[in-house]
Amino acid sequence: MLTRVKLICLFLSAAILLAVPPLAQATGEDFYVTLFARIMIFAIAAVSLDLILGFGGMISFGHAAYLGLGAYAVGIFSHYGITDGFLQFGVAILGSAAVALVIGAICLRTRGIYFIMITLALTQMLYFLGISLEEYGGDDGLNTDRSEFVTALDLYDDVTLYYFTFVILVVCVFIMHRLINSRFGMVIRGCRSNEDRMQAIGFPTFRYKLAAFVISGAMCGVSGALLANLTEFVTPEFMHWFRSGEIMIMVLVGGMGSLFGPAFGAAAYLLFEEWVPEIMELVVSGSGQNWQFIFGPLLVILVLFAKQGLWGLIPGGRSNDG
Amino acid sequence: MLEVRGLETAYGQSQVLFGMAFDVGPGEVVTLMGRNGMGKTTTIRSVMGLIPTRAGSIRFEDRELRGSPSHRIGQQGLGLVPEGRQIFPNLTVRENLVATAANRSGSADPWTVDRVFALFPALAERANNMGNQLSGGEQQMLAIGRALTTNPKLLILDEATEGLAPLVRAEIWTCLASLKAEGQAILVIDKSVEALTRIGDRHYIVERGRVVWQGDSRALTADEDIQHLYLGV
Amino acid sequence: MTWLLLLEQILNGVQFGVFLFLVSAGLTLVLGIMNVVNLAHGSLFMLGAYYAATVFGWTGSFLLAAVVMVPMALLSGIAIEVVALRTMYDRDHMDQVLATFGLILFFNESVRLVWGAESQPMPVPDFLAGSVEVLPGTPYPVFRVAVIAVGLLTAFALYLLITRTRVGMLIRAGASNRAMVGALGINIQLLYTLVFGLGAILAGLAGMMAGPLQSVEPGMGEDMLILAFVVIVIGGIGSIRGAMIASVVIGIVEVVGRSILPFAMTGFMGEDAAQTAGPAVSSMLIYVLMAAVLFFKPEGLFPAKTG
Amino acid sequence: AQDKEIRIGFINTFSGGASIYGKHQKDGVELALDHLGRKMAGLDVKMIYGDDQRKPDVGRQAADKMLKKDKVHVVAGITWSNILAAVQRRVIRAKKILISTNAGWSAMAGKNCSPYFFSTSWNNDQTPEAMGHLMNQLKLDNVFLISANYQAGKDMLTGFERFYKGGVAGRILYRLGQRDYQAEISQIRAVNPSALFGFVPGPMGIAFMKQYRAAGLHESIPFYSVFTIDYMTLGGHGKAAIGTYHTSYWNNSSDDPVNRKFIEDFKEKYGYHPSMFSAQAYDMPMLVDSGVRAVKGDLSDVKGMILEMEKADFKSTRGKFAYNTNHIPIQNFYRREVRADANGDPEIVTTGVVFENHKDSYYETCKMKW
Amino acid sequence: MAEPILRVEGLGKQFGGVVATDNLDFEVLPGEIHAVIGPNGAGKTTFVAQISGMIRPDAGRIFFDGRDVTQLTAPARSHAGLARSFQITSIFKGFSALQNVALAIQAHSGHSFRMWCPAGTDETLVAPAREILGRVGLGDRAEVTAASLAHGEQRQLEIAMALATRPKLLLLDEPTAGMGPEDSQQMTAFLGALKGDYSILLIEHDMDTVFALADRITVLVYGRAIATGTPEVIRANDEVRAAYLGEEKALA
Ligand SMILES: Nc1ncnc2c1ncn2[C@@H]1O[C@H](COP(=O)(O)OP(=O)(O)OP(=O)(O)O)[C@@H](O)[C@H]1O
Ligand SMILES: Nc1ncnc2c1ncn2[C@@H]1O[C@H](COP(=O)(O)OP(=O)(O)OP(=O)(O)O)[C@@H](O)[C@H]1O
Ligand SMILES: [Mg+2]
Ligand SMILES: [Mg+2]
Repeated sequence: MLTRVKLICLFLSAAILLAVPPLAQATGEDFYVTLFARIMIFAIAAVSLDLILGFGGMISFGHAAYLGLGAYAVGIFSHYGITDGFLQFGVAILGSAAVALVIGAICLRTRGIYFIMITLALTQMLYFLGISLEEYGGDDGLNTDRSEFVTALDLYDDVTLYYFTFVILVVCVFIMHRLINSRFGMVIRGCRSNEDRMQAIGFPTFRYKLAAFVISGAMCGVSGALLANLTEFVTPEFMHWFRSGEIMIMVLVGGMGSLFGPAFGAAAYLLFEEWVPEIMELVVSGSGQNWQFIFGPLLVILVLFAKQGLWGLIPGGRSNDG
Repeated sequence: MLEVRGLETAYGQSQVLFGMAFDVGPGEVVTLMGRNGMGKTTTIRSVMGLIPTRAGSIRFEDRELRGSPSHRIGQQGLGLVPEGRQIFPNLTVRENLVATAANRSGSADPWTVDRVFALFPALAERANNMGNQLSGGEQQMLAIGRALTTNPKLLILDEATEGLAPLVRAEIWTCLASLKAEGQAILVIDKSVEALTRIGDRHYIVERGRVVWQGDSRALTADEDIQHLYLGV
Repeated sequence: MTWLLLLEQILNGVQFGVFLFLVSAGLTLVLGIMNVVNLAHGSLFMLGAYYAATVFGWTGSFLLAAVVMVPMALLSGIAIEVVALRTMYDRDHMDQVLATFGLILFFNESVRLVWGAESQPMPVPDFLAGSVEVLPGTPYPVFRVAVIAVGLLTAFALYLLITRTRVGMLIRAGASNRAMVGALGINIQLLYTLVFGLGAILAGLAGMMAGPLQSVEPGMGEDMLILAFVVIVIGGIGSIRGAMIASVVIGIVEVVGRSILPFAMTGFMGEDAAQTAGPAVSSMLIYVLMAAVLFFKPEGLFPAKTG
Repeated sequence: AQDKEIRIGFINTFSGGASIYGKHQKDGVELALDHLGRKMAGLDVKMIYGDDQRKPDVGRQAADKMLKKDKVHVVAGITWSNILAAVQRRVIRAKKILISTNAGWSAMAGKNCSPYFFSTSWNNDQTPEAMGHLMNQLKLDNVFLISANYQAGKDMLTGFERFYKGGVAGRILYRLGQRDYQAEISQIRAVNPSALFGFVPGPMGIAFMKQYRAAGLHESIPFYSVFTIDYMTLGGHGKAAIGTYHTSYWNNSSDDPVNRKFIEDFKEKYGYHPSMFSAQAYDMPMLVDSGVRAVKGDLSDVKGMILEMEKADFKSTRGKFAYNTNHIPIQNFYRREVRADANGDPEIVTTGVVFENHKDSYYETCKMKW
Repeated sequence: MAEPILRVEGLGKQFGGVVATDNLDFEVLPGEIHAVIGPNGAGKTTFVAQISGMIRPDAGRIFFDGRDVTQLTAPARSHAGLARSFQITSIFKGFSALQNVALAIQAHSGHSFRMWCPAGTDETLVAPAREILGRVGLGDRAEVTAASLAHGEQRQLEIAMALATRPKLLLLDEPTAGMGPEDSQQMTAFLGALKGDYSILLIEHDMDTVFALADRITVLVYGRAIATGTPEVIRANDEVRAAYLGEEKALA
């Protein structure tokens, strides 16, 4: 269960997220609204990945696929002038789920490195598919309009979009919380620990793993749809394998197999990307562009020494605090 | 030749060994007995440098081993047959025996693959099967053979007869006896008190990570209630 | 297209395949046998190319470049192993993926800092320039022939090392149970460091052979990396033989598919449609192949006999 | 409140594999600022550089930041069409000036054109159009076409064929990022065309040229390229490039003093020969400067600036040129070839004009609306 | 005579050249403990693996509780009432002893697509789990993570998990492997207590346990059953002595 320190961190960060828009506008820095919206969107992606990665032990190197699918669901509709949010998000979720179902059905026959590679491969296929879709701009991508749910909810207002994202993030985390502690969650974690034994005591593991895979994909689809709304633009880039890698990094940096870790990981990664170059610029001007020179080794160190990720560094409590 | 003093080991927070101490002399067969979970295996793993120890000393032929990496310890001539076999699943039986073979005791006619096959014909039949294709017992034989082909000065067996058919068990005990006859020093852990008393020179009874009784076979067989108290026989 | 051309394309496929093997050889060793998912393999490929290109640039001698590249690659490999991977062997693949992902970023930037972002000059060495006539009327670049030779040689040597030598056995043993190998008196740590170094040399070698035909630039390893993984996975992790066969199969599928698909597809769709759809499909071809193989043989074509 | 400084955001690829594009352009910009004394109509110039990592959404993020955080007056830079596509909307909606120093996305010349958008480079089709025209002049027939299988790649072929009148021996679209071209080369040899036209940019181009030469085709089938050979890639090409032809808007050999000064000072400052990318980028601050001076530093008068900038009344490395109604340059295109200089190293020499005052072919479809 | 709960007909399994199971006929009667003994490599574990559905037989059919289960998957057989313990301990190392057992119970209380209610506090799982742990003598170790249980305790956990699936037939592969005399005796007593409630197929090398528990014994050699009968009969059988027991045990 969560220790006090962790709880405090949790409430603090929630408070911060809530306070960002007013603060930003007060200080005229409303760019941070977009930045933190972006953070929360990737947090959703990371949380969804953690379900199969951290809890299910399925190392999917292709999670960017669902980010892209979700985004294209929004993009393609608005390409045809359909901006109804319920429709777009509905299709984003169902579409990602459907694709996840197919990909999962193929990949889950394999294990270990084979699984890593085949998820990667299938995602690359989607990537190239995206590039060759001339109708939807191919590699130039597609400019999109933001979704329209109800007139009250005007996503063109960045702050509204921000809180909209915030709510969805909270919902996703809560869902995840129920999920991993439920019977279903126990099965998933059991499969990670010892799948043969799971079968021996009577679990048809395949269908449970597949279900987890689909849920995770669908949730990531949502974050994709949100991303399309934020950037008002979709591109095959969303599905590039490097992107999958980044989401994995977020999960690991935050803490695999922990409920809140991945969200923190997303924040850490994106803020790093945002601020470290600036700091470097201050130190040596022109050096900002080499931020990866710092980030790479940092990542290695983190993997080496902070096995539980940042969330695990916060004192007390096992990381597996689902 | 092996001299362990005040050994303390812990897994994370939970300490398991509290001042473990025992000796093995040249050509001697010494046994560690005790109920499940008393720290026998942990002792062995500490001696082999497979887990970090907190305190104490492990001297082998007057060289301090404690703290040195396990391959050094192995090279000194300690040959381990670990609990739970731990043979190499992805090597063939023959490769399992060849890979780490050496003549550490510098003996005149060292253990070779063929001698091992002679000892365990079952293995000879499986010479080209992968390790993980062996039955539990075959794996156990392989583990013993593997330790023998390093021609150790001190052979350490942890539950070496676990899961073996009575016949094979008997074979192994006779084999150990003959090794003893050749002057091989042996440290044995086993559940069969009766067999241990037959071949062991001296015995240590381990209880909660320390030695609570030691003596020779006669003393042990004589002392019914010790056996009852600590070994539940 | 004519049969002769088709034949030539198949030859091209084989050549590309052998090159792919060269690229994945080091990875087979590190991933397949030492069981480490080393994404930084691509970076070692890149470093090899840079070392060679630099020395080649200074001295104008390709052989000298090779002579210098080998120890440099070895050192780089050892450095990576000692600093980053040494403690990773018993960790799950996830950690390895991410740590080495970090290494990719690091090396790309380092190369940029040292050599700059421009692509480095590295022409075909004169003694390997020109072409030989392999098929009637089709001259074939000597350098590509050289690539084939080097590739086959590597394959053979590696096969012997792993399957026939004690070192090979110990490497495989260590992959399954390091602690035990150590307890039996083998300095597995040192052994692994050296093996990783060997992997680095192979990667570097591939990079050096790629230099004269490609652009020596930061990040040149990434595309190669994915291909290398595909090769190993299709071939069956840990199987040299599998890697070799998979490479050639992929090479042929990739090259031949690329060259005939557009024609083939003009059959049932318009010229223009085929012109764009063809390449699109062929760019997915090897991934389709991989998915298909793993679907029917989840352990790859030649699963190493670890049961 | 009048701004005491003008803030220019410059988005480009500064990290990762393609960062070379960012470097060459940034260096061009910085040199221009030096030449301007780092002031425009008395206002200090503040440059804000943003890295797009070659990812559209990251570029978009950078633009957002410049608009909202840094409150820039001008957003400039951008190498890739897809990043321009991602960025343009936001900037234009914010009624800020957007200047592409490279990306030649056709939509910006046509249906997406906007008064706020300027290009100091060209429209994607223009350079290959010039090449098509050149091949007509050279009476080349039966030419083989090769290009990359993505949007810009297809634009290139469209542009080429818009002007090229001869027969097409065959065409290949290769995969973006492809590294091995032996298959394509075999195919080309089999067809045995009179010449090869290709759009094979950056590292792909270097690989292709090396392999093309290794196969010995460079003698029998001359290679006419666009965006493949330039001072940015020349080092990588090495001798393999010698004897090839390409078209470009930039007459690097011109004796125009502005051009000379640019090249000399650039070499002086950075120690390498500027590329066309540097030249394009060099023009950006000059263009802005013309606008700022026109409004006497009153940056709130965006419209005033734009109206002035439309006159293209500034010292460009390409000499005098005009802006078309869609703010794409109407400019000359030159034939350039790679020769061996005194000590056998490759150098690029301009050997003639292909087009005078060439218009892009989208401006009719452009409906400017403020 | 009662209808056997498990009946195996002409079962056969080869690994490459190795004949692990050779045209084997075998049956377990309701409530009986039927021990299978035999030299190492005789094919006992393989036999169990085939009954529990982990290995597909090459030939033969398996009837359980009256129906043909030859084609069923391992999970399906578990639901049919077959439970197995592993010779080489196989448990969820990261989970607590309690969670291990609770999971096994969960496997047999309906489908597990319940994604909302926490399982950890679900009394319908936890209560019986505690009860079973108590029965195998791990009551006080419930919260300990399985990895840090001693070998012997892990063996007990194995059994606990098997029991938790409420089986009709227990397949026990060397339950006392690696246990000290005391624990073995406890385990023996415990298995004795199960007699009647469960039918048990017991694989064991510890003859004291076997002779103490078994109603019938089948001796497996090279995958073939060379003898089946009551302990007395088996003791007396020369072939068995030669192949397996050796002298002193038999006389004992
Ligand atoms: N990996 C581990 N982590 C934590 N505790 C452990 C671990 N391994 C063993 N222990 C604990 O250490 C104590 C001693 O274990 P050990 O295996 O040494 O006993 P043992 O005498 O060998 O028992 P057995 O006769 O069953 O082999 C046990 O109480 C066990 O719970
Ligand atoms: N996967 C496999 N591949 C090849 N051979 C195998 C495989 N599994 C088992 N064998 C062989 O089948 C035979 C029977 O093995 P099994 O494990 O059933 O024996 P066992 O009776 O359980 O022996 P023990 O009492 O030692 O556990 C052995 O000779 C073993 O080598
Ligand atoms: Mg033990
Ligand atoms: Mg067995």
